[in-house]
Amino acid sequence: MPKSKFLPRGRKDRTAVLVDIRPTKSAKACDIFLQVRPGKDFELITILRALIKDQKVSEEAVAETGVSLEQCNDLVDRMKKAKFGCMFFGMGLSMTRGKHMNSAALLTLATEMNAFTKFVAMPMRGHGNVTGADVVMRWQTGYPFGITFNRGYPRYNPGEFSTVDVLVRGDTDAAFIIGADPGATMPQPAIDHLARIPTIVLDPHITHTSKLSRVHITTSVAGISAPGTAYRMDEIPLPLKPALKSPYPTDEEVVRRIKDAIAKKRFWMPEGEQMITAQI
Amino acid sequence: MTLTVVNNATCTFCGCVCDDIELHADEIKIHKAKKACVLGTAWFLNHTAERKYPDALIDGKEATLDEAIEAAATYLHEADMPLVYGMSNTTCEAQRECVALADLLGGLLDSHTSL
Amino acid sequence: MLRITGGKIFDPANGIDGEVRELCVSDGKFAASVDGGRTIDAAGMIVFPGGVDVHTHVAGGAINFARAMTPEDHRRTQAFIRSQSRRSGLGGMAPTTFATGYLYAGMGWTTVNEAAVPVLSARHTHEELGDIPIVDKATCVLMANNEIVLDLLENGEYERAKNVVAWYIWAAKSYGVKAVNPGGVAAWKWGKDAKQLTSAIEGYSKLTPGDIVTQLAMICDDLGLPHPMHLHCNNLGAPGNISTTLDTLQHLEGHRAHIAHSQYHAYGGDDWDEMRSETVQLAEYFNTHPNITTDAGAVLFGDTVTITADGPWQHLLYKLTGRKWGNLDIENETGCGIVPYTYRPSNLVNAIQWAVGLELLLLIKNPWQVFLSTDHPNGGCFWRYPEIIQLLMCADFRNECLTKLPDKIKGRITLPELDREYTLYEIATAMSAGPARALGLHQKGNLGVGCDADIVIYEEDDDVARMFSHPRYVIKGGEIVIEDGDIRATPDGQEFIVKPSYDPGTDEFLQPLFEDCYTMAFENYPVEMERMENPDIRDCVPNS
Amino acid sequence: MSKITLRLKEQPTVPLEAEILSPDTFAELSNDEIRSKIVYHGKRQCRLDDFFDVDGERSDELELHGDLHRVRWIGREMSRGRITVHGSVGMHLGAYMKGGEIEVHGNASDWIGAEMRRGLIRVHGNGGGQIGAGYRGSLKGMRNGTIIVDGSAGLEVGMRMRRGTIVIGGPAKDFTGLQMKGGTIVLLSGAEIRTGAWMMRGTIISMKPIPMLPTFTYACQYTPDFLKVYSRQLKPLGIDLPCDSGDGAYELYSGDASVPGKGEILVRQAG
Repeated sequence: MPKSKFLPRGRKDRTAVLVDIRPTKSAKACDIFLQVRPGKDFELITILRALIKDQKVSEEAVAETGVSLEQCNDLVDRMKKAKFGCMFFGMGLSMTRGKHMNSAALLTLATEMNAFTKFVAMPMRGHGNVTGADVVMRWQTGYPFGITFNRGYPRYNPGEFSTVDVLVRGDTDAAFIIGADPGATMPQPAIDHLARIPTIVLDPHITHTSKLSRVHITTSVAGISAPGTAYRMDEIPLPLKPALKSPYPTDEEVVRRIKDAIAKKRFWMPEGEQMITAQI
Repeated sequence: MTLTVVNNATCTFCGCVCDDIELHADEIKIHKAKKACVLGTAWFLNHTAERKYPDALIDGKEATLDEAIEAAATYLHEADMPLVYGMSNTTCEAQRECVALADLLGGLLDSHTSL
Repeated sequence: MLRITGGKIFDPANGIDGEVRELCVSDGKFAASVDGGRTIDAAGMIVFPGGVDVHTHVAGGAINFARAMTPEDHRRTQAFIRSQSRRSGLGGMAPTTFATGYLYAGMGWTTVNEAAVPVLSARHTHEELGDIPIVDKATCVLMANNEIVLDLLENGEYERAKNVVAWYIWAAKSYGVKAVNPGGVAAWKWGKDAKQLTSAIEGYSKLTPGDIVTQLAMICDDLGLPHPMHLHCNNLGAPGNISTTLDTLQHLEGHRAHIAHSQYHAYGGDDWDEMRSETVQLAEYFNTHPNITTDAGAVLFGDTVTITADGPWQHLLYKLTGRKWGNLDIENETGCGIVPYTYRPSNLVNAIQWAVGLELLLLIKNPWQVFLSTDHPNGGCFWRYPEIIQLLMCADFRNECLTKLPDKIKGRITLPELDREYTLYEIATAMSAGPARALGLHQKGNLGVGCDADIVIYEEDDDVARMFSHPRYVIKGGEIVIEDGDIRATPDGQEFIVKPSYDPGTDEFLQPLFEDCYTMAFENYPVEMERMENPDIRDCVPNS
Repeated sequence: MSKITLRLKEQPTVPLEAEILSPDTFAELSNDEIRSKIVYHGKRQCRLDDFFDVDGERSDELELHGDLHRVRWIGREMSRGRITVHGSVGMHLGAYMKGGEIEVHGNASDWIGAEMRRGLIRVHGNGGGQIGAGYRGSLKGMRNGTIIVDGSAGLEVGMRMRRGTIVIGGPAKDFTGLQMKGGTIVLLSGAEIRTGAWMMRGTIISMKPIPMLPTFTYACQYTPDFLKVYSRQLKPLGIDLPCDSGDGAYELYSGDASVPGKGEILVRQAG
C-alpha cells in the first residue's frame, strides 16, 4: 500500500479488517479477520449499526452471526477511532440471499459512521466496465439499470425490467446481447427463453450465447484491440490504449450501424405529445 | 523481432481498471504485460489479433458483416419488446450507442448490475 | 439565413432598450443585412439575446450521483418522449443530459456554465456535456482544495502555482477556475471545516483560506482568463457568515472575481434561531466594487436536490433533514455531498433564504453585476427561472408571496421595504448580457453584428411567468430550435475552453508529485483534445 | 348501473400495460369508447379490443375473465367502484389506488397496492413481492387501505409502509415489514427471515413463530388491547385474529435497534 503525505508509513499506518465466511489468502494480509456465518452478513451489519449508536444487542443474538459481541465492539471502537474509513464489498455480499439489501446495509452503515468520523463505502465491481454502463445509463436516462423505454421515455424498476426476471418470465421477444455471456451465467429458464427468441450477440468470441443466437457478430476487444473509455469502480474514466489491431470492427461501430439500419425503417411510435407531465 | 511498447495501458479485466500496464506486443499478440496482476496478464496474453472466428454468423452459418447487421436490425425492429443487455466488457462509447439503440427501439435496457 | 422583423429589441450590450429593429442572421451570426431565407414576423413580440447561465451544475460525477439517488423524482417529473430523431429524457431536480438541453432551450437559455469540475472527472463531465444538446457550454475546474496547488501556496511558490493552475485548466479542457470553500473541502477529509479566513487550514502550518482567495484570484488575472476566479466563499449557508463573506471579498485585494450564489453567504445572527438577512451590507460592497460580479443563487420553495463540493455543509444538511445523503471523495482534488431537500415557506430559515436571494437581486443596483441563478439544483431547478423573473418584475406578486411567510420573519429581512421592479431591459441584462460579459464570452448575450445568433422571442404577455416560460421562438446559432412550444431541432452545442500558457517544465515538475499521490497514470490524466465534442478555444489575455 | 365484462381473447406475448382497466376510466364511456382505449403490448399501442371482448358500458363495476398474468397495472390509481378478476393478474395490481375494491380469484404478482392511499384489495391466491410497498427511492409505501392475500407472499411485504393493513394468509418471504414506518402487517402463517428489518414504527403480528433479527429485543408476553380493534375490523373479511387473553398470549419484541426504531413484532404463542 502506498506511503502518503498523511500516512507516511504506508501499510503500517492502516488497519485492515476482513469479513468473510472462510479464511482466504486476503485474511493473512489483514490485521483482523472476522469469520461470519454464511447468510448472516445482513445481521452482522445491522448489529454494527445498532452498536455504533450505543444500542444494546444481546450477546447470544450476536453470537449467531459467528462473530462475538466483543469482536463487534472492538470493531466499532476501531472504526470510530479511524481518521478515514473505507469499506469495500464484493459479490459475496451483493449476490447472496438478501442481495441489494445487503449492499444497502453496508452503505447505510458507512453513511451513519460519518456522525463520528469520515467513512466511505465502495462496491468492488467485477466485469471490466460495468461501472461505465451504470454511469452512462444514469446520465442518458436518469437510472442505472433495469430500464424500459416502451412508453417512449425511460422507466425504472429492478425486478420488473431486470434481465433475469424478464427472461424467466418470458417478457421479451428479441434480445441484443453485448459484452456479456448470459448463456453461460444465467439460470436455465432464462437461457431457454434466449434460445426461443431471436437473440443477437456481439462478442470477440463465439460464446455460449452466440451458439443459441440467430445472429452473432465478431467484434474487437475493448482495451486490447478497441480504443475508447472505461470507468474504474470509483467512477473515474480512463482511456483505453489498444496494443493490437483487430481484423474485426469495434462494438461501437457495429451498434451504430445497427442503429442506423433501424432508423431507416418505420418509426414505431405514433405521433403524439413531445412532453408529458403525468408518467405511468 | 522488435516489440512495440504501449505505456500506461489500461486493463479492463476487473473493476479496478489499472492504467499503469506496460504492454509489449507484435502484430499478432501481446507477449508481456508488465505490472499487470495474474488475472490481468492472462487477460492481455489470451487475446490475439488473429482472425479466429468468422465475421458473423446467421443461424449458425457464416455471413458477412453487412448481412448480419441487416438481420439484427430486422429482428430488433420487428420485436414488440426487444431487450438490450450486457455492456460490461465494452467501451463507454459502445455503451452510449447501446442506450441510444434501446431508446430508438423503445425496448428494455439492462446491464450486469441487475444480476 | 433568417430575418426577424417588427420585434421590440432588448440588447443591453449595445444599449438598445425596446426599439423596433430588424435582425438579420447569416451563417449562425448576426449580419448587417441578408438576402432571402425565412422571415419571422415578430410584431408585438419581445426579442432578447439567448439566456446565459453563469452558474449551474448539469454534468459530471456529482449530478450523475444525484440522478441515481432520486428515482422517485424522475417518476413524477416531465418526460420528453422519443421521436424518430430526438432522444428521450426526464426533467426534474436532476434532469438527464438530453432533457437538460431541451429544458434550457425551451425557456430561451442558450449558454450554460457547469461551475464545478474536478480534473479527475473532467473526462466524464465532457462526455456528459457532449450529450447535452442545443446549448453551448463552458466549465470551471475546481482548484481551491487541490493538494498540489495548496502545498505550493503554503511554500510561497506563486509562479509555480500559477503554472500548475494553467496546466490543470488545460488538462481538464476547462474554461475557468472555481474555488469552493477554499481549504474547507481539504479539511473535510479530516471531518473538519475551514471557517476563518485567517486561520491555518487543517493539515497545513500557515496556509489560510484567505491566502488561497488572494492568490488564486491573482493567478486568474495573471493568466488572463476570460472569466475571473469563480468563488464559492467559505462558511456557506451558516448564520452569521456575512463576516466571512465580506472578509473574503477584502482578500480579493482588487482582483476581479465572480462570487457564486451570494444568497448562501449573506446571513447574520449567531445561530439558526437568530438567523437574519445581511444583504444590505453585502449589496453595498458590490455597489462600491464594480470589478466583482455575482449570481443570486436564489431559493425557490419546493423540492430539489442539493449538491456541492462543500462536503461539511452537506453533512450538516443531512443531519438537519434526516433524509438521504450521498458523499463523494475525489481523491486529493475535492469532494462532494448530495442531499435531497425541500424548501418550505413555513420554515423560517428557508423563508429568509428565499428573501435573501431576491434582496440581492434588488439591492445590487447594477444588473451587469448580479445575475439570475438558483445554483441549480441547490436553490431550485433551473427550469424555474421564469418564477424568479416574475418576482423581480412584479412587486405586487412579491408582496403577495411575503404574506405566506411566518410572522417571525419580521425584522429579519429587507424585502418588504423594496419596491424596485426590474424592467425588461434589466432582465435582459441579468439573464443574458451580464453573465455573458462576466464569462468573457463577448459573442454571447449580444445582438450586434458578428455575434452568435442566439435569440429568444417572447409574445408580450402581462403574465410575466407565462411569457418567460413559453417563448414563441428560440434560435440557437441562427437555427430555430423551439417554435410554439415544440422542439424543432436539437443541434450540438459548442464547448468553450482556454489554453493559458504555462512553463513547459510544468509536466516534469508535476509528474513525480502526481505519481506520489494519485491513483492513475500521469499520462492518462489530461483529457485528450480529440475527445472533446465541438471545442472552441477562447483567447487568454495575460497581464504583461 | 350494470357492470362491464372483459374477457381476454388473445393472450399477450409480452407484458400488456393496461392502466386503463379502472372504473375511473370506464365509468362514463360507451362500449365503443372502451373498446378503442389504448393498451401497450410491449411497446406497441393497441386497442383494448385487440385483446379483450368487452360487454357493457358506463359502469364503475368491472369484471375481468381470463389468464391475465401478463396484464399489468389493473386498477392503477382507481378511486371508486369495483374490479373483480376471475383469473390471475400481473404486476402492480391496484398500485397508487385511492379507493374502491379489487378482488382477484386467482394469483397476483409483485407490487400489489404499491403506494396505495385507500381502498381494499383482496387476492384469493398467492401474491408476489413488495406488497403495499414504496417504489424504488420513494420514502413511503402504502399510506392507508387494506390488502389481503389469502395465499403466500414474496419479498419485502409492506416495505416502507406508513399506515394501513396487510394480511398474508400463507407464508411470506424475507424482509417482511422492511423499513416500516407505521401500519400493521398480519402474518397468518409466519415468514422467512429478517422480518421487521430496519423498522421505525408499526406492528407486525405473526400467528406462527418466526426467526427474529438480533436487533430486536424481547419485551414481554401479553395480549394487547388494540388487537380487539384489529380483530373486529378483520372479522367481516373472514380473518380470525385471536385477541382474548384466554386464547393464549403473544410475545412482544421491539426494534429495530439498528435504526433505532420503535416497531413491534407480536408472535403468537401456541396456546
